[in-house]
Amino acid sequence: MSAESRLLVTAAPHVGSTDSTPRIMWTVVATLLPLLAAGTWFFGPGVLLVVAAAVAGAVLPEHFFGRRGALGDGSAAITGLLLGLTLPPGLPLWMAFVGGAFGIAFGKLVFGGLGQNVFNPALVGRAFLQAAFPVAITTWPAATEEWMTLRGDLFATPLMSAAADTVTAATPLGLMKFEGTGTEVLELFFGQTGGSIGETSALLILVCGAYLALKRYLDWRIPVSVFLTTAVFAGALHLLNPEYPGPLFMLFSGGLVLGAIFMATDMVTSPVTTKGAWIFGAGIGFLVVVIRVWGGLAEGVMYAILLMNALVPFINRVTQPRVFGQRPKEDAS
Amino acid sequence: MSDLFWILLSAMVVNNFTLALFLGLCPFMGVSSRVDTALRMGLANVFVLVLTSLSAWTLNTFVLPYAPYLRLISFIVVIASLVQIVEMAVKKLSPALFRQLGIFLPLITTNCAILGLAIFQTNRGYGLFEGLFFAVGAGLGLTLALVLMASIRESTELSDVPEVTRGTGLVLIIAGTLSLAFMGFAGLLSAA
Amino acid sequence: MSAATSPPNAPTNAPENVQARPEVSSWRLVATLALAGALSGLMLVSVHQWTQPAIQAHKAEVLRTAVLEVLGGPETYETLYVIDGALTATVPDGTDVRTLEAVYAGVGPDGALDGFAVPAARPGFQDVVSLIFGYDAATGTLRGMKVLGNKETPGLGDRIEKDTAFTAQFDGTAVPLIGVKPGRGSGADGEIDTITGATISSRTVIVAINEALDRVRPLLDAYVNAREAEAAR
Amino acid sequence: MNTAFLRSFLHGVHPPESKHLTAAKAIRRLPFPDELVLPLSQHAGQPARAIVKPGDRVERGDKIADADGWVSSPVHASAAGTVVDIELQPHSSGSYKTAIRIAVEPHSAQIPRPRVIPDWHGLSGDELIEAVRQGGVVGLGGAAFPTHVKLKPPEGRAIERLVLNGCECEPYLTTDHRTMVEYPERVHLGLRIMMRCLGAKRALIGVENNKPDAIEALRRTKPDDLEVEILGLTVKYPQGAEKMLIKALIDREVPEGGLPLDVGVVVQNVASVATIAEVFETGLPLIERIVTVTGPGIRRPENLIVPVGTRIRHLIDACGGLTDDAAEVVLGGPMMGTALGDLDAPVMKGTTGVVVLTEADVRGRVTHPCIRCGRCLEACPVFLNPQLLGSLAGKGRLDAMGDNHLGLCMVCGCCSYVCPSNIPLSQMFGAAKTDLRRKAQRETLRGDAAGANA
Amino acid sequence: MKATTPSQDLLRGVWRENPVLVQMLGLCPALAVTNTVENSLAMGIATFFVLLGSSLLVALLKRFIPNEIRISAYILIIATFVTIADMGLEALVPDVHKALGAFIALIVVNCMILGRQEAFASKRSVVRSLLDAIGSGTGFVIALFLMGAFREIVGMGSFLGIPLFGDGYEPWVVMILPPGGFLTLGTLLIGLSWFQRRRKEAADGGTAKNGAVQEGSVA
Repeated sequence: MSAESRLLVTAAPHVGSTDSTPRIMWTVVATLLPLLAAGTWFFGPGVLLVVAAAVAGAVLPEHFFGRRGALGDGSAAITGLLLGLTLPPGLPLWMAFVGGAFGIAFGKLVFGGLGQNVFNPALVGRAFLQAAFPVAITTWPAATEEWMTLRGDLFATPLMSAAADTVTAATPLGLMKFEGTGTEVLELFFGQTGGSIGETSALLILVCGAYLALKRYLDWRIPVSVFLTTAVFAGALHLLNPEYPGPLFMLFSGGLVLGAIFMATDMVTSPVTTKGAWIFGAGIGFLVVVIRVWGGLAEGVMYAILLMNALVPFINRVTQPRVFGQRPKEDAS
Repeated sequence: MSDLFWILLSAMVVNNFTLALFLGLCPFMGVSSRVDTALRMGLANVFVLVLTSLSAWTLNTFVLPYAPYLRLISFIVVIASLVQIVEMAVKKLSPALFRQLGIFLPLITTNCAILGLAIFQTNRGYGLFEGLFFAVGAGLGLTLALVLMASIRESTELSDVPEVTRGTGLVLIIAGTLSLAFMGFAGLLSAA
Repeated sequence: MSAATSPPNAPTNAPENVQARPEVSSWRLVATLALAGALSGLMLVSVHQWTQPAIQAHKAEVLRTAVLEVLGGPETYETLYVIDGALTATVPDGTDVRTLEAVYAGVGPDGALDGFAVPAARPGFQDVVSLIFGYDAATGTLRGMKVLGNKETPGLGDRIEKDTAFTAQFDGTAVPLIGVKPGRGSGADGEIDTITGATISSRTVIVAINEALDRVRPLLDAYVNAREAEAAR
Repeated sequence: MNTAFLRSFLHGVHPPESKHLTAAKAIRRLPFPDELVLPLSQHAGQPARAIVKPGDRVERGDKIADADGWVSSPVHASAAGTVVDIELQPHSSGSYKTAIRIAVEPHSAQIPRPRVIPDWHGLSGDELIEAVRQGGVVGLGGAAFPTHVKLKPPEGRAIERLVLNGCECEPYLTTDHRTMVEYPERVHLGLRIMMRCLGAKRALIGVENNKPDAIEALRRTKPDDLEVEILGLTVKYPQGAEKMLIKALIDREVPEGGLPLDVGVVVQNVASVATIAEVFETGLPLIERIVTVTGPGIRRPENLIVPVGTRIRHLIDACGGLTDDAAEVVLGGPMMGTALGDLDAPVMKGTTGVVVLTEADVRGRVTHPCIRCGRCLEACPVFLNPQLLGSLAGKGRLDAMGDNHLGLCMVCGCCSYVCPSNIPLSQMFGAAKTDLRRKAQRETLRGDAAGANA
Repeated sequence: MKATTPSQDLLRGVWRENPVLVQMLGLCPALAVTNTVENSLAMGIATFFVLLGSSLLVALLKRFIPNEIRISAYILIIATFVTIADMGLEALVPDVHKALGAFIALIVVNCMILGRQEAFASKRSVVRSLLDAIGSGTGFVIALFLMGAFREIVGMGSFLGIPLFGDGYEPWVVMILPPGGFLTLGTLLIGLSWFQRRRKEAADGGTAKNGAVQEGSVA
């Protein structure tokens, strides 16, 4: 009876589903890698360095100040990767590192680490970079002749500015906002445009997102709600005044697809209720259009998500589910 | 009209009274731990701000051109007395409303948002309607910041915040992040 | 900040306080406050008297520097107020000049008009951008532009004030102004290169000037004509 | 939306069914053990009161403990033998509880005393209920609630429908399944008797679609005059919970804090119903039951019919013993059953099965912080917010948990099952419910004391 | 109130009961105008002046001010001094006055000042009140200076307008913007709390856990 001597006595339930938090997180990491590969394809090998710097920035503080073994759950790696994918290809590496470190330290560790934070750490890091280095973060180096050539001034000395002589190219949203020129939707869809490392190919992001949604590692309601709201709102504005960009342009330009699929759906910082998820997504879509159309910035996805992150506790509060038997069906019908 | 709207929107989100101008920090830090209280505090603030705007305009138009050095003192005295009177009137006319908002009124009178509004309005030379829109925008901005902060604090109350960061430090970091997020509204309805 | 939130170690009604002081009659309260008010009024008036000249002188100096800078030349200027859709240097009695819109006419050594300095303001990226620009009614060109107040992003938007490469463009440019991306202009007159990364802020300046000119140009022209007619007479 | 194919409730989970181990195995009768342990507390409510003393000789079917109050149930000797002692014995709850220990007569033929079997046709409702009560019948689905209590609704409450629970939604278990397949007539007879007790005109039997042979057997043997409908239900856990079953079958929600009879329904387990039929067929009380001994940690899984009071060890030995990698022995299903620390605990009236899990099956024990994925909300069959409740529990905020409808929680385990961070939500809720109940009791006591003083 | 020695009166406000960093009073100016060292110092000195002046006056006049109207009288006195400071700054250093804007007038509602009157000047001798005002005022200036120095050095790469790192320095613009104010003060407070815990742990023999390392939590 050797088996009997080491019998467990635990409380019910005694079985559990096979999904685990680290597994979810590492799967997300895996689905982000194709985006990184695509970014490398479009912008050259330099982007690998930028993303690596962002990941290092995120992982180091988590390792030294986070829970013991917190790196194992993979969430810091996601933060670093996501941040890296939203950066311009030629950003000095030290800035990418600062962004990752700030995002993890002030977006996550001060709240108590995984699961406790209110704002998406990657976006906190991104917003900090945007506010701290407004020029560098909006400098989009133009394509070079050689794929292997590094773009921008990646190796600027820490704390020092990047060399200023970079040849820049505009993003589709910048062209639309400041020069009133549009870009072909197909180009946007397949990614033949300028922009951040990971946000150019809407098609690839959608495929990766669909895989995660099928595995139920992300809540499909959030991106669907974001896309619907953006399309409807932008479409209505476009109908009223054709000078405003059309819904397809709105959907596939900038970081909307990346943000809606990989950032808005961060479980920790999105609502837990299904009704809440719809509201959350709609809020993001609405704010994105407002900021892009009437705001002073070309891109608003990051801010839209951060603002809605702030609203999440409130959304959760007002969308508590109706409990079983609280209002019997026959009364309602 | 669009100027009035810009004034309202600017005070509410672009240059949010609390998150960009640091006015009304006392209630922001002190009364922001429960959403209900924060909401009522915010609405009471809207009310007092509108009163303030009216009195500041009256003083600026009819009294202060003759004695500009009395500006600060007269603002304080007039606003405090006016709020006191209104408080008594509300208590008498609508005890229900008083229970909801009344307890905050004395707290608000000497709050920096109130005096700040009066002074900003004066410095910018706002007229009556501009002042009113400014006051409503500022009040709504304050309410927005208060409610956001309160709901976030209610949720962090349930998380395992490290002892080192617990308290005002964390509240300030959250406020900083909110302030970062509100930078997204920069340039709203501006030129071009 | 609220009077009611005194620090915890400061009991507002310390018992010894209450016991030490007997009930005070209300007239004494009123009298004390009135006395205190009078005293503080007295103090303020004297400080006011003492500081006011310096404050006024500084304000005038700031304005003078700005006007002379954007007009780039004249030795003096005179202030003109917009009253009933016309410019006039004299104000009816009892009018508060601070409520009136003003433009400043440069006066050359010979007493002839030498351009106008026109203030303008418009919401920018963060807050209202206020500026003054010099305009030559005779040639329809600008003489210069100076930003007086802005809260734009430091190091980016605030280059509209600090970047001489940007501000220098306004000297001698025909109006209306057109903002173009640096290096993308067609070379036409009136084109202003915007600041990369601060398009909104630079455009605010351009639009503010265009708007202000649209509004005051008829007045300026009328004033110039009237003045010429007067001189001819 | 209540189509025959999709008939079910909202939310819930789909744990692997794992019923193939025993689903096709006919019920086998186990030889009598040498010793029986009959706890006085085998049912919900007051424990029974022993009416024998050590040394007494008892025959099979003799009453040895009497019900102590209305919500209580008598206990009968499940084999002939001698009362050895009345003492503390291992109990499935994990603690030791008072039990009557009987040394089984090795050579007895185990034939009960001759008795008059009551003819149910001639009995009134109240007489039937009394007979059920004397038979010691309790719910055999696990909760062991005395059946006679359910058969006597408060005055003036009409029962429109009787619902029979044949879901057996817990993974692994097949006792109800085998009962329905092998004794469908008994189910129908018990049903008929119960409908008479309750005055109900109609009955529904809900069976999950993973037991087509049970549905077929019940339909084949359905008496023509009995107004009963056998309905297949989409497989989902916890369909066997009363409220879920009612929702699935007649699309009504039992009000919060209410009972099924608030929507005109009484729910009974099929095995209990079959037992009632047995009481009136044989005159014997509830002294034996069907137990599924199964799981990957058992060598030869089986469905056994065993005397109540048989030690679990005896069952396990009869099924070939534990495998080397056996990790946890669970009484009842793996979702709501209790883990057994001492294999000497006896089979009780409510013991549906013995499930032996291996290391590979048990829920992981490494917990991670909650990532607010919301899966628990989508799993909770009563639409609670386990994420919020869990955070509140972590901070010890009992009252706030109560305000968030903790009372509705059935501790079904769905939230814990789906939680990717392995947070023991359901476990915390169970503990919190107990704490809340104790607190309420204390307050009532204090209130009573204050009232007495005044 | 506990009896205190004059040196305690003087030193208490400087660090142990620092108005901004410990008592969280006067946060509004501490955040709003500390984007450069110059502004911080100007604000600190103006506040110092108002605190000193009003403490002196309150301590002198405390016998003549009836208890019932003391708050109004204090506010009147404070407002008078603020207006004087406002006009004085405008006359003497107009550029700084422009940078501080409305926040000079807002010194009136700085609860630190009213708090000191209520807690100290209205009950103690003139000399003691002055010592207390000097202490608290210094503490306020120190806190503002710390904030201003950090924000200016990181946000502009300079100290009092003197560049520290040469031309190539990339300024962290965010530090001189509103979020930088919140983040700086928040970081400062967290740093202080960490420092105090370290000291307390050292005093306790180092038995307590490091607060930054949280145990694996449940929910």
